[in-house]
Amino acid sequence: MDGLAHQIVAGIATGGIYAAVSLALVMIYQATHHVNFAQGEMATLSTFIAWSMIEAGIPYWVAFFATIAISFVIGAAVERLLMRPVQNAPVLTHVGVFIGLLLIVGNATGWIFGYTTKLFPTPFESDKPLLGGLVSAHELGSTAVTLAVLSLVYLFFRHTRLGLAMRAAAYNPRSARLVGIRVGWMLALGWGLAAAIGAVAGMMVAPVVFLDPTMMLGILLYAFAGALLGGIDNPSGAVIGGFAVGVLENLAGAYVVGTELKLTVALAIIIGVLVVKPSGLFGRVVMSRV
Amino acid sequence: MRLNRRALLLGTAGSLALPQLAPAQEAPGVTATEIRIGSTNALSGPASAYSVITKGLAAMFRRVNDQGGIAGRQINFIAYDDGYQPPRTLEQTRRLVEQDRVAFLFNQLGTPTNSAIHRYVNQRKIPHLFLATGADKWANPREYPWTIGWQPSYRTEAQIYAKYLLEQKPNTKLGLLYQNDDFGKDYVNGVRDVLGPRFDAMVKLASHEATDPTIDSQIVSLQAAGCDALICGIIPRFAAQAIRRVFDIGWKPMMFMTNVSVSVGTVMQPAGLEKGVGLLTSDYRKDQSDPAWADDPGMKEWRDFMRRYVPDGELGDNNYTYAYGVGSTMLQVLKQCGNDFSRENVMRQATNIAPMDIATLLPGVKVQSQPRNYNVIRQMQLQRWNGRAWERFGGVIEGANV
Amino acid sequence: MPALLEAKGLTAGYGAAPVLHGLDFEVEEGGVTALLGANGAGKTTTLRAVCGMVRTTGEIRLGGQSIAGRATEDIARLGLAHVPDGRGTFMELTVEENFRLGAYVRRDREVQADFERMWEWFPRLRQRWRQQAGTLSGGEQQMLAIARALLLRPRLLLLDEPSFGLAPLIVQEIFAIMRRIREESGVGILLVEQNANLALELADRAYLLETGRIVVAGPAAELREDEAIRRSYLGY
Amino acid sequence: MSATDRIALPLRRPATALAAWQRSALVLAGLAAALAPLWLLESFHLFQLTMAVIMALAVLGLNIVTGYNGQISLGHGAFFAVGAYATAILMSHLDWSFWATLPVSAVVCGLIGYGVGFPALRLGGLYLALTTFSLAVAVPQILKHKSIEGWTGGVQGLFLVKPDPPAFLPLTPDQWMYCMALIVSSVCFLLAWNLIRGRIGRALMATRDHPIAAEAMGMDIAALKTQAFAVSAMITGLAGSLSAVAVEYVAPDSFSFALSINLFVGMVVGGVASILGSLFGGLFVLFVPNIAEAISKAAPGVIYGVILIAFLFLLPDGFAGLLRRLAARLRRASP
Repeated sequence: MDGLAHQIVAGIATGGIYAAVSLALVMIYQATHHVNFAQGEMATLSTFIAWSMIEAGIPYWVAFFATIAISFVIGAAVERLLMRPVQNAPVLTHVGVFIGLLLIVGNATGWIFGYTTKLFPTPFESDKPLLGGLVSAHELGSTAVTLAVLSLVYLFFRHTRLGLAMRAAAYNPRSARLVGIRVGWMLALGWGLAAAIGAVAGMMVAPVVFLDPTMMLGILLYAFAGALLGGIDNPSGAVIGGFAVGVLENLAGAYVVGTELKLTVALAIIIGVLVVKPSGLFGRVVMSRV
Repeated sequence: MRLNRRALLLGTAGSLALPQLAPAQEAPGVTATEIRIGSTNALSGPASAYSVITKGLAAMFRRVNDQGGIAGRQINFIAYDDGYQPPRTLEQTRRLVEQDRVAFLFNQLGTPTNSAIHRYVNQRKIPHLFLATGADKWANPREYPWTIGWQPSYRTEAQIYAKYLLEQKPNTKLGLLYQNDDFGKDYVNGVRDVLGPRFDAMVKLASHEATDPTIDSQIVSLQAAGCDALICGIIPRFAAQAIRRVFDIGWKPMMFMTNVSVSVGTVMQPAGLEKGVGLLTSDYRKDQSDPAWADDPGMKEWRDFMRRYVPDGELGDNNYTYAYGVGSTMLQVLKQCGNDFSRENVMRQATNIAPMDIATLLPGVKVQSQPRNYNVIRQMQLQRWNGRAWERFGGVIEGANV
Repeated sequence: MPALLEAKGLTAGYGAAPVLHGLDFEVEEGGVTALLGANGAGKTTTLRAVCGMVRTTGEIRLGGQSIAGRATEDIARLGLAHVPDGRGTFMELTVEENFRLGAYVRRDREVQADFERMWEWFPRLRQRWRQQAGTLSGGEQQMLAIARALLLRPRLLLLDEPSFGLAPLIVQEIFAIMRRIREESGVGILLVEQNANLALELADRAYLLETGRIVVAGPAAELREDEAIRRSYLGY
Repeated sequence: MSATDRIALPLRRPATALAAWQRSALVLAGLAAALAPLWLLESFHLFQLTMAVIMALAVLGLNIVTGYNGQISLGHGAFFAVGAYATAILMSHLDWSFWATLPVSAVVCGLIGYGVGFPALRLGGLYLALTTFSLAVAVPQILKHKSIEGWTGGVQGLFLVKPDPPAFLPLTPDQWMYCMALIVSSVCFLLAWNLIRGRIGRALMATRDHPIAAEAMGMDIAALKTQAFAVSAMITGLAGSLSAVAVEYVAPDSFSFALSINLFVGMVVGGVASILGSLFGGLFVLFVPNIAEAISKAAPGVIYGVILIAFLFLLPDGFAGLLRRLAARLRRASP
């Protein structure tokens, strides 16, 4: 029974990682109605940027916020330079561009920063292991950061004029233009915010999994699953979904099928849930009457 | 039977497709001024961490060329990207052999990738030298005489751990944490070799995928199963995670780590130097970030090379010391060839290396080969982490005799 | 004084084939101008051309200022509101959020007062305040679309077939509200409508469009009375 | 990718009728172009072309379900893998001939595709993308699972041998391999061509573009969509079978999710919902990485990404879009 509790705690700790990245995915979805497959790679690049600054002696929190700002600019620039030219192309072409972006960012990161495993510092140091050593102070701290980001995102989207405009631009760009919203800038802003949130996620994940260019490769799939499980249009759903995937995966691996099929079974369960509830556990079903 | 018939057919096909070009050539891929050597590596994609090996090798050949080349010939080292995908390896290898007409193939990366060309190169009798993989199937001179590995096999390494463990704790309950691929499974096979029928009773297995973010769940399972020893066949990022997590949960198994993942700079420091105290491994290389080798002449030679030929290289990346070791072996073979760089002679020399020291290998660990024994490096030494450096203990172990 | 909206030699189309072939028309300040014609005559395209949703040539002026070739969002910011075909409400958002978006570009302090005015004109929307727009009935959605457009405080309102797909009773209700808007707000309206009878009752002036050309123009009352026009173009 | 799984493309105009002699001339020219490499190319390039034809066939399979039917799949590498393993297992364990394995491979892949089609009915857009992508990630793990290791060879994979050319043909094994790839692909391309141009093709595109109208017209959308998945999986599976013998080796690492991504790229650059485009897509994914590598050895992946994006900027609707525009211009020029 002790084992079960430990598996759940470990799952929650890993789930925190998924939750952070799920949130970034939902964020860009809210703002652009796209899911950016290069999100993980971009977050890794951001984390490397932060790592370089910290290595150069810049204090953690300065590097943290500077990285968020840089990532925001990179995200917005990517939208302007890469997405803008194909905005009228079919959706599948957009996916093609995402794949190109994934290749470029993923390969360039290793080329620039090297491939060795690196230690990324945490601002939440503690000598005492918590919960039998399964959870570190960092994991608690990063969960708190995730929740803080979630609240900020929620407030931004629900209660600011800009947040509302961004949602409107994503849902219905044509109508958004008619009320005077500069849709192009909203998309760039959305990409910027998503990249910034991705950077936060990357910097929170890296101390746990260690930093290398492939750090996000697997995480992105789990995060994607978490986001869809929770409901792609619901930031809090995504966070819950991320935690759920972490726990589910551990329990499947430890008690159901063994570790070799852990991912397979977890994904099968998620797809099963989605078949029953196609817009996710907490997703909003858009009703419309004609 | 089938294979023989096919080999025959391919032989004729080969002569049809490759008319004897340029009679001035003394051997394929060799001219009076040049020796062409081919290789493949993952220069793109998730496995491209290993691309630095190719970078290091290219720099070594550049140094040789600067020094006048081999027997008056410049080395033309052609390396192609296979993205670690076996079909691409076959494509690129065929390009090297049939289009670039290289003399031989050297240090291609990966087990599944080399498997895809294993038969092709042996049918065509192309030397397939010193592969960048620790699978043990490359040392099979009877069936595949043209293929030879280099580093000690993972399976042998696992056998060493299992033997040592049985000496220390005869009634152990062993946890085996491995990556679910050919690399990780070799550790399972090695332990199974030693334990035999007792394997199922004594061992609890936990695998992980290369794409898993963490391995916490696996470690929790192994601890809960009551294991008092742990052998890990995992890559550096997960190794650092495992060392830290095992320490944090207060589990104190006798822990063995694959020598793929014991670099001071990229594993032990990230994990936390004090968290790995007592960790065991069995290595054949000097670790460049280990202060013990700060004044070692061999490592000085390597650092000098890096400074001059790979100035932008990451000194903490032990793929560079690997490249230096395997590159030195290759150069030794070329020197032994004298003036005869025919494929037959290259293979003959590659399989007749008298025991020799290599700058980046541990003292006492030799590079050698005999026509009947293709295990080029067969010695390792157990080491224990003391919180600052790896302490070697016991003698050099001849792995192939285990 | 120039007209609120003036178009001269306006052509527009999708891709290679033009749909409009040189239209000249005007909309007076505070008046209702109706644009009539059969299906495919180019009415909707005309509205899209005015607010920059399709590529155009020719001159378009709003209050004397050229708006030809400008981006839709900039034209909206100059005080032109458009209720497009399909209404252009934000189905996924609540009624309240649709209201807020309607007033998105406004910085003045009277937004709240305008909300209240809309509640008065469209009391049903107030009841549905926190509901998703997608859950409203067709008539309510049309009302929301009009309210959303008016909240821009436009000088000119473009309405594309407000009666489309609605039950006759609801259509009556909507046109009653539009009459009120004309009287109480002073906004100029360019109305595209299939139901010519209704449109001509409301409008001051009217244009009749046929295959991308204006064939008849004149005061609404005259068009209504003209037997020949009624027979051949309006079909009643 | 957008959540709306709308893939806006015009319904294809019915092909302008060609005179019989024109049609046969086209067929002959095509045949000559396809067979010429047998004698023109040396064996390595022939091998590359064989692989490109195989990739094109796999892209064609993907195009049926994603291009023509609008159901996004990021996991067609899974069907490719299943087809390859079906052939490899039958040939290496049971000593079947290559040709005999093809029907089995097609049926197995078709059934799996049919099965995947059911959850796909409930899941649109992103959700389907995740489901299919999961399939691509899961299949290699399943292939190396210990319970079927005896059959699949686990992580070590399986070796097999290319079939010999029939005695009466003076061909090398490489040339014969190219012929086999050509035969299987031509048959599949012709079948797909007929399928798409006919009633079923129109129904597939109608369910993609106007599902409600299609249903109102009495089409059984569920059946159409699941069948589209089955046919699509079958074609991609056959491509997998061919690749198994062409490479003479199958291993889980040959079918990582990168393969699925590659097929998807092939479809997009070739042109969504285009049969000819699939052919181009196959050539692109095989040859462009080599071009990228020739430009930069240091980071070929970066160059490949740049080429891909540049290509999509220039031709957002792929190679087939360019062909369509050229054809339209020609038609206008000669009334």
